[in-house]
Amino acid sequence: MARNDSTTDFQLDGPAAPLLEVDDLRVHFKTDKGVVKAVDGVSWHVEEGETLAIVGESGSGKSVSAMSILGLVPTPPATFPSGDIRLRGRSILKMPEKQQRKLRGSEIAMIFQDPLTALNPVFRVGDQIAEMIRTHQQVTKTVARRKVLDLLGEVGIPNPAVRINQYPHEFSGGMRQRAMIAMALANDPKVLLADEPTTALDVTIQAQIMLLLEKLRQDRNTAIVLITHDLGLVASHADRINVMYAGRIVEAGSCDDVFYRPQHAYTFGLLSSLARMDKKRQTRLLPIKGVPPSLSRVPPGCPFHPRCRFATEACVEAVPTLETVKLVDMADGGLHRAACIHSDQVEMAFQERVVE
Amino acid sequence: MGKFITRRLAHAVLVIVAATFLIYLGLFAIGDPFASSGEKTVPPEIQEALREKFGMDQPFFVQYLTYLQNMFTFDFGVDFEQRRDVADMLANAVPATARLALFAIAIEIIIGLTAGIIAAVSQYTFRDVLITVITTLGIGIPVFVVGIGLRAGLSGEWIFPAVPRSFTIEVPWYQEVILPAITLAIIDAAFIARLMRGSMLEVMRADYVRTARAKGLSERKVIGKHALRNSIIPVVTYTGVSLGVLLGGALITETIFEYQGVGYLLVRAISQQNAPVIVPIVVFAVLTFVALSTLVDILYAYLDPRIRLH
Amino acid sequence: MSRTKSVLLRAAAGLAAASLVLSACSQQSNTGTDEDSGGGDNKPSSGYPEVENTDISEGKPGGTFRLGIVEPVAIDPYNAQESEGILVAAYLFTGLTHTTPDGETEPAVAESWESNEDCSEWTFNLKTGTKFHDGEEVTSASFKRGWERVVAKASASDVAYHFDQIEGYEELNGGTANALSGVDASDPAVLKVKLAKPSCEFYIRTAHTAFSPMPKAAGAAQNQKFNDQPIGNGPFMMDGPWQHDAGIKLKRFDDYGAADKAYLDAVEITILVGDETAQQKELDGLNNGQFDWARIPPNQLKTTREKYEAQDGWISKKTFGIDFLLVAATKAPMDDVKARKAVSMAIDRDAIINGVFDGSRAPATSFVPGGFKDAYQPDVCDACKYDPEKAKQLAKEAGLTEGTELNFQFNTGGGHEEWTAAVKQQLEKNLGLKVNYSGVEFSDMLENQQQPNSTGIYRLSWGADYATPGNFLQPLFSTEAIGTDDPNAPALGDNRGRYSNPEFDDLVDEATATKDEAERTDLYRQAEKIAIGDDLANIPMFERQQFRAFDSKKWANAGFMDFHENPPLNLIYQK
Amino acid sequence: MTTPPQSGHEPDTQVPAQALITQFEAPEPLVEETTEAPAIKGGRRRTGQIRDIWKRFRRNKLAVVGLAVVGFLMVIAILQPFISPYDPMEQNLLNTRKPPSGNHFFGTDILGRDMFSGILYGVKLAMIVGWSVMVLSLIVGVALGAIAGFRGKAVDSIIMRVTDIVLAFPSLIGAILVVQIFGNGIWQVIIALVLLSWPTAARLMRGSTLSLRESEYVEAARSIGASDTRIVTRHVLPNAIAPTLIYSFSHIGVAIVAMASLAFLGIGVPADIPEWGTMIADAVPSLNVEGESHMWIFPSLAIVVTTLAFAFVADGLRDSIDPKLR
Amino acid sequence: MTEPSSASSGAGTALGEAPVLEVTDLVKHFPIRGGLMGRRPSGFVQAVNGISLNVGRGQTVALVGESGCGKSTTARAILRLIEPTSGSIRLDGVDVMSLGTGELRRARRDMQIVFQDPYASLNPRMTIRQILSEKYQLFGSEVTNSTISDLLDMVGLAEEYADRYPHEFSGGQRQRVGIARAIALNPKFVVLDEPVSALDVSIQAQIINLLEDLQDELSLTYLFIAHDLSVVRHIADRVAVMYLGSVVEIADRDDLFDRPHHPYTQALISAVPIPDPRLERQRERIVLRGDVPNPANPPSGCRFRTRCWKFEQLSETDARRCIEEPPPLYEVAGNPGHGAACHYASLRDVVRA
Repeated sequence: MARNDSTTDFQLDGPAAPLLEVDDLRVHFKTDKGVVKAVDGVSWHVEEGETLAIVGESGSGKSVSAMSILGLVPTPPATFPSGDIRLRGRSILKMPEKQQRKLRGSEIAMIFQDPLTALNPVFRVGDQIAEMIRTHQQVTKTVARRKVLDLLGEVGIPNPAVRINQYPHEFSGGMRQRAMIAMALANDPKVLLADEPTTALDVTIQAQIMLLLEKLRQDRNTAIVLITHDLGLVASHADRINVMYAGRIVEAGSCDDVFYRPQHAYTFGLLSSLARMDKKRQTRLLPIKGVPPSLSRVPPGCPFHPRCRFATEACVEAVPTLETVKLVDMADGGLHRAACIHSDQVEMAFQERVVE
Repeated sequence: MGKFITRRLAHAVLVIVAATFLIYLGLFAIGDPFASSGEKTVPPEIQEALREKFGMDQPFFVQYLTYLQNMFTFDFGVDFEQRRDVADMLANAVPATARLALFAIAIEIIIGLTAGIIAAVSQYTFRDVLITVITTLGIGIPVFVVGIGLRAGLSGEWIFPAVPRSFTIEVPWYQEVILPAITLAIIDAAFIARLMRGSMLEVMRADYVRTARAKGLSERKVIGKHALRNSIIPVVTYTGVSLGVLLGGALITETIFEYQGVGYLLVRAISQQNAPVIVPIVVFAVLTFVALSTLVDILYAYLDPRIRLH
Repeated sequence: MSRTKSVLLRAAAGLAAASLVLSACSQQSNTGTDEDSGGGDNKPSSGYPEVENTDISEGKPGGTFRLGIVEPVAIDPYNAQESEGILVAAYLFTGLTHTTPDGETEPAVAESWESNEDCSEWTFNLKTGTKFHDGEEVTSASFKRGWERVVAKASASDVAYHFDQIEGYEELNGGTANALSGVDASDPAVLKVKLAKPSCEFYIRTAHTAFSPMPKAAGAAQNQKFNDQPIGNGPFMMDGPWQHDAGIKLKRFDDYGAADKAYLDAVEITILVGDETAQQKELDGLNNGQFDWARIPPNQLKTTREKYEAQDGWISKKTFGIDFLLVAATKAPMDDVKARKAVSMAIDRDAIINGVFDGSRAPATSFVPGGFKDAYQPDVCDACKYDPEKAKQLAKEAGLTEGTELNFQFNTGGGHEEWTAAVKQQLEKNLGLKVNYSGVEFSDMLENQQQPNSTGIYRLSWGADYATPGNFLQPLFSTEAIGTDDPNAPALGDNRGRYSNPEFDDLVDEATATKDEAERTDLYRQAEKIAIGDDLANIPMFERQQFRAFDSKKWANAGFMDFHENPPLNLIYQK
Repeated sequence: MTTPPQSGHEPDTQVPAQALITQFEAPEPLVEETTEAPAIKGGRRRTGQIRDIWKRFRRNKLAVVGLAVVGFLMVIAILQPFISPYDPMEQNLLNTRKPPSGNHFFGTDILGRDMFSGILYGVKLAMIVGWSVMVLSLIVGVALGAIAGFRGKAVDSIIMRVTDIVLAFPSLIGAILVVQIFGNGIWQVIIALVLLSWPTAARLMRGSTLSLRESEYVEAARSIGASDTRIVTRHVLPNAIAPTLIYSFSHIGVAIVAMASLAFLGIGVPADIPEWGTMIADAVPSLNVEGESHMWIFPSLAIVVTTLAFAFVADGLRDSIDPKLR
Repeated sequence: MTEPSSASSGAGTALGEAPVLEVTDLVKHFPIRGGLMGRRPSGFVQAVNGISLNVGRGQTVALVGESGCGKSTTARAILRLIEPTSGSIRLDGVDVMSLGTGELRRARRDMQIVFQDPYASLNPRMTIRQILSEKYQLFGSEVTNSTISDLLDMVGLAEEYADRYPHEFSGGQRQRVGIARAIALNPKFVVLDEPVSALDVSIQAQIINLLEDLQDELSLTYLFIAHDLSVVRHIADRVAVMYLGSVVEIADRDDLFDRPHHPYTQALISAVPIPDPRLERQRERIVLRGDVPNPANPPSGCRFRTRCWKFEQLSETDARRCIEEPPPLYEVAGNPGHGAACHYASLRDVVRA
C-alpha cells in the first residue's frame, strides 16, 4: 500500500511545493435563478503516489473542482471569483491557454464516470488513444500505435491487436473504462483525476477497475484524486479524504480519522445512514433528514444546519471555517480538519453509536 | 453492414413499387390523358385511336405492369401532346436540374455549415444572435417570395438574363443557374445553419468532447474533429434528403426563373393536364428522393459506426 | 376549332395565340380591301385602330430574321396545329392553295382548280418541276402521300378531321383501308379528289398545312427524326433539327418553285419558356435588338404602340376569331330571346375592354368577325350595345327577376377568369340575377354543355378552321350540328346551345352548295341576321384583334401578319 | 425512411454549461422533505404547469412578439367581413393596377380589386387552412401513431409502411398529386396537406408512445390493474403528445406556405379567391413594371409576417413546453 | 456435497405455514428479431432460465445480482407485467398464470411493485392525489377525504402536497409516493425493484427505514430486488443470488453472507467495499475475469464457468463436469435452507477475510 509513503499533509515551510494544489478555489455560475456557487472556497492538495478522495452527494460540487483543474468548466457562464490551482507551484489558472493545454493529458489526466459517453463513438478506440499520445509527443503514427497496443495490454484488455481497431460501442462497460484509463495513462501523467470511475459499473467490474488503478498507482507513483459518493470505495482506496457539502469542504483528514473519528455532523450522518454488509442487521439506520440544498440557495451559516441533528442557533449565524480539530492523529498522520462547531458532540455521538 | 444495406434497399424497392402504383392509379386510372383539355377538343375517334396506340385499352393491371417494366428500362412512355419520348424530355431536363441542385447544395453547405459552426462556437454573442435571427427569417420566408424578390431586384444583363437572346448565342450556364441556385440555397442554408448550430451545441455538451478537451487538444481540433464529425451527421442527412428533393425538380424556383429543369417540366405538364408527362416525372422525383434517402441512411451508417451493427 | 395554349401561371393575357385556319373566297389582291374594314362603321370601335397594310415591294436577298415563340406541339404538318407550329410548317411546306393575310385563297402548288356542278369532284392542276428540299419532285403523289400520312389510323393525328369530307376518310382513319380512295394521283400533274360530303368550299381547306405534300423520305407519321427536321417544299428549309425548348433554325430554299423565293437568308426562331411571360420576352428582345418581331403583353400595349407607331413598326389588325357566351337556348331562363338580349345588353363590353384588356380589343357586334371583309355585318347584333335600362325592361318581360338563378361556367387556365368575373358582376348588378359562377376544366365544361339538362351561359371562343364565314355559323347554330335529335340525349356536335331554326338551316345549306362567292356571302349574311340579329342564339363578346411590333429600321415588307398572325417570312427583306 | 426535411426536429440547443448547472438545480424540491408546514398552500397547483410553460415562453421575446402577431391575425380573420373596406372579390375594371392610395391602402390588382381587403381575406384563408391542417393532422396523426405505438405488431407495420409510402413523395409534389385527384378547392387543399402531414405526426406520436409504453409509470399503471384503454388515454397520450403537438403547431406556417405555393403554381386554390400565392402569381408579369410592384410586395409581406410569427411561436413553444426537445 | 434437492429447495419458510408466493421453474425468453423483414426471431435472450422461489408471509426475500442477470425480469414476470414463457406462480394459493386479463387486473390488488426510478415511475401530468386515487378507482374503492391524507401520512408526507405534481418533489419524496401507491389497499405481496439505488446515500436510509416500518405495520411480504449487497444484508430475511438468469445460491441472510458456498456469491461479496478502512485493509478480493457473457448465447454447462476463479484451478477432468453438466441447486450439507448451484461449492468467508 502506498498510503504510508505519502508526504505529510501540510508542510508549512517545506521546500517543495505540493504536486497539485487547489487553493481557495471558487467556481460560480451565473444563471437566471441567481449565482450558483458550485465550488465555494475549496483548498486541497495531492502528492505523488497518493490517493485523495473527494466524497459528497450529487450536487455537492465535487466534480467541478476537478474539472476546473483541466479547464473543462466553460467561462462564461462560469466565473472564478477567487482561488488558484498550482502544479508544483506553477499557477495553472494564470497560464496562457496554450500552456494549460500542454498540461492537460500529459501532466494531469482524467477519467470519467460514464466511459460510454466519454469516448467518441465515431472514432476507433485505438485512434483515440493514439491521438492522446500524438498531441503531446512528437512520434510517428506507427510508434503511437505500438504504444497504444502496449497500453491496452497493460490495462488488461485482452487481444489488443483486434481491440485497437474497434469502436467504443463494441466494447463492454468495463473494457471501455479500461480503454479510458489507457488513454489517461498514455503520457504518464503525474496526477490522475478519477471522477466516479466505477459508478456506472457492476460491483465485480468495479473491483477489477479499482485493482487496476491501485496497481498503476504503485507502478507509476501517480497521484490519484478519486471523486466519489461511495464511502466503501473510499475506505478501501483513499489515503486522505475531503468530504464536500454544498460546494465546500466540511471535513478533511486521513482515511482512518474520518471513518473512525468523524468531526462533522454531515460525515457522521453519512456514516450512520449506511447499511453495512459486514454487520448483522442493525435495528435501524440513522438517516439524515431532508435533502441537500440547491447550490443557488445555500442556507445561511452552516449549510448543513437544516438537516443537522446537532444544530443550534449558533450554526445559523456564521459559516463555520475549516479548523484543525485534531493534530496528527492515528497512525498515518496528517491534520484532521472540520467545519463544524459541534465536532465534539459529533464525535461523542459517533463513538456511542459504534459501541452500540 | 451488408445486411443493413440489403434490408434498406429492399425497403426502398417496396416503397417505390407502392408509390408508383399510387401515382399510376391516381393519374392514369382517374384522369383520361386523351380527353379534351385546355382548349383542345379531341374528337372521340381520335381519342380511341390514341388509346389503342398507347395500350391504354388494356386492363388496368396489365397497363401498370407494362408501365413498371418499361420504367425499369428507362422507358418512361410518350408525351401524347408532342408525341415525344418522355425519357428524351427528361434527358434534357435532368442535367439542368442536377446542375442547379448541385450548385444550390454547394452554396448552402458552405454558407450553412460556416454560419452554424460560428453561431454554435460563439453562443450568446452578437454574432450568434445575428445568425439566429437571419436563419429564422431564412426559414420563415417562402421560397417563391425569395425567388420573386431576387428576380425583381437582381435580374439583369449578367446575373440573370432577363432579356432573351437568340438561341444561337451561347449563354454561359452559370448565368442561368446562379439566381435560382441562390434562391434555393438561402432557405436550405438557413436550415442547415440552424441544424448545425443545434447539433453542434448538443455535441459540444457531450462527454467525449469534454474528453477531447481533457486530452489537451486545441480548440480547433476539439471543434473541427471531435465535435464536427458527430454533429455533421444530421446535416448530412438533411442535405441528402434535400438533394433528393431538388434532384426531383425545384418546382417553384424553376418556374419563377423559367429554368428548364424537371420541376418546370412538371409544372408545365400539370398546367396542361398532361398526365403522360406528369406521371413519369413524379415517378422520377419519387425515385430520386427514395434513392437519396436510402443513400443517406447508408451514409449515416457509415458515419455513425453504432448503426452499422444492425 | 380553336386552341388557345394553356397558360402556365394564370395570366391576364386573355387569348394568347390561337390557330386559325380560314380562308376567304375572293381572289382580289391584298390591297384595297382595307377601306371596308374598321373605319366604315357608324359606331366607333373601342379597340385600337387597325393599321393599313403597306404595299409589298421587291427586295434583295440577305439577312437573318429573329423572333421568339413558345414551344410548338409539332412542326411536322401531320400534327402541326397552333400558330407556333404552323409558323414553321407553313414556311417549310407549300400546299395546293395558300391563304393571304386577308383570308383570300390563292394558287400555290396548284395552278388552278375546278369542281363539278354539285361540288363533289375536284380537280387540281399542279405546277410542274417544283421540288422538295431534298431534290425530289413534287407531284400529285406527293400530296396523296402527305394526306394519307395524316389520316392513317396509326398517325393518330389531331388534325386528321380536316379530311373528313373526302371519300375513304373513315376507312383509312378507322384502320380498315390503307389508302384514301377519294384521291386520285394517277397523273403526276393532276390531283383529283372525290368528296363524300360535297362542298363548294373544299379548295379553301387545302390551304391548311395538314394538306401539305410529303416526300418519300417522310416515312410514317411518327418518326422522331423527320418530325424534328421535316423535309418540305416550302420557301425555307430546316437548318439542323428542332432543338426542343431552345430553338429552330431555317434557311432559304434556293430551288423553291411554287412561288417567289424568299429574300431572307435565314430565320432564327428562339423558343421561349414561360408561356405567360413569352410575350414580355418577345417585346424585351425586340426592344434590345435581340429579336426583330414581337407580340405585345396586354399591359404594355399603350406604351409599345406609342413607341412603334412613330417608327412605322406597329401592326394592329382584326383577325378571324370571336369571344362569345354560349347560351343554352332551349332551357329556362335563357329560352326566351328577350332573356338573351337582356343579358347581352346588361354587359358593358367597353368597360371590360378598358379594365381587363387595356382598351385593346373591340366589342363584338356581330358573330362573323371583321376579318371577313365582305361577310362582316357590324351591328347585326342590336342587343350587343350596353343599355342597362333596356336590359332591365327586357328581363322583366322575359320573367328574369331579382334572384333568378343563372348558371355561368368558364374554363380555368385560359386567362378568362377576369373578364368572366366582370360579366358575372355586371349581370348581378344590372339585372339582380343570382349568378352561379364556376370555373371548371375545359373538358368538363364541354361535357357539361353537352348534357340535356345544361342551362345558362358558358364562356367560349371560336376560330373557324377555314377562311369562310360559314364556319362561324353552321357548326354553332345549325340543327344538324346539335349532333342528336333527342332532346334528352347529349349534344355531341358543336351546337351545344341547341339553337334550332329551319329558316337558318336552309340558308346555310344553300350557301354551301353555291359556287358563286358573292351569292354565297350574301346567304351567309342573311343567316347571321336570323341567328344573331333576331334570335341572339349566342352572345358575342369581343372581336379578335392582334398587335405586333417589329424592327422597321432593318426590315421591309414586315408591316403585316400572315394569315396565321405570324410575320410574312417569304416577303420580308433587309433594308 | 428518413423523415423529410420540413418535419426535421430541431436538435438540442442547450448550452454545455447548463448541463453542469442543472446538476445543481435538479434536487431542489419545492416541497420540504420533513412534514413541517408547507410554504405554499396546495390547491392552486393545477395551473402550475401551464404557468411554468408561460413563464418559460415569456422569456423568449421573439416568441412573445410572434404570439401577439398571431393573435392579431386571428382577430383579423374573425373580423375580416367587418373591417374590409371593400368586398375583396369586387372588381373595378376601370381602376386596375393602381398603386397604394388613400382609397386603396395597398392599391388595386389586375381586376381592380382592393388589395388591402384581399389581403385581409387572405388572412382569414390562411388561418382557416393553417389551423384546420394542424388540428386534422394532429387528430389523425395522434390516433394512428398512438395505435401503432401501443398495439405494435401488424397494425404498427401497416401504419408505418403507409407513412413510408407517403413520405416517399417530396411534399409539394405529393400535394400537387392529391389536388390533381381531388380537384380544386380550399377543402381539397386542406385534405391534401393533411394527407401529407399526418405521417410525420404519427411517427412522432408512435415514437413517444413506444418509449412511454416501456416507461415505468405506464408499467406502474398496469401494475395497479389499469386497462389498456385507460393506460393509453390517461397515461400515454397526455405525456406523448407534446412533440407531436409542437410539430403540428410548427406545421401551421408550413401549411400556409404550402397552400400559397400551390396557389402560386395555379394548383388547388380556385382562381377567383383572393389568396396570397395567387396574388403574387398574378403579379409576376408586373414584376419589372414600374408602379406595379405593390401587387407582389404586399402579399409577400403578408405571408412572410404570418409564417415568421408562427415560426417564432412554434420555437417558443418548443422551448417552453418541453425544454428537453429543444 | 449433498444430493440434488427437489424443486422446493428454494423454499425458505421455516414455519409450516404455506408461503404467500410460490414460484416454480419460471422461464422468460425474449425473442431476438432478425432476418430481412425482422419477422422471425433469430434467437432468444434467456433472461430468466427456470427459477423457483418461495416467499413466506411477512418475509423479505432479496434477489441480487449484477445488471443483466435477470432479476428485474424475474420480478416483472412474477407479477405478469411481462408474460412469462413458462413456469408456475401461486400467490396465496391463486394460480396467477391461469388468470384471464380481467381476473389478473383484479388480482393486482394483492401484488404490487415499487420501481427503481422515482423520476420515471410517476406520471408527470398527474397530481399526487390523482396518482394515488387511481388505484382506488380501479378497484372500486371509495376515496374519502382522509384516504389520501392517511396514505401520505403513512409514508411520511404531508397532505398539503397531494395536489402537486411529481416534478415538484425530490427523489426521496417521489419514492415515498411510489411506495404509497404500492401499499394502498393493503396488498399481500410487494415487489421492491431496486427502490433505493437511484437515491442519494443520505436519502437511502430514510426509504429503507420506511419500508421496514411499513412491513411491520402492515405485515407486508416483500420481494426485494437489488444489486447493493449492503442494503440486502440490512433488509432481507432470505437472499437469492442470480447469475445469467439462474439462481446460483439461496440462503437465509446471515447464512449467505457469513457462509457463502457458491464461487460467484463469494466473488460478489468480496467485491463489495465496506466503509471500514481497517477491515478493508485485511480483506482479500476475489477479482473475476472478464465480463458477463451474452445471455443470448450463454456458456454450456455451468454458466458461471467462464469467469469462475475456482474453475481455473480445477483439473481437466473436474472441469469437464462444469462444461458439460449444468449444476442444479444443491442443498448445502447440514443446512436445509441453503442451496448452491455449483459442482464444487465450498464455504469461504469473504466478508471479513
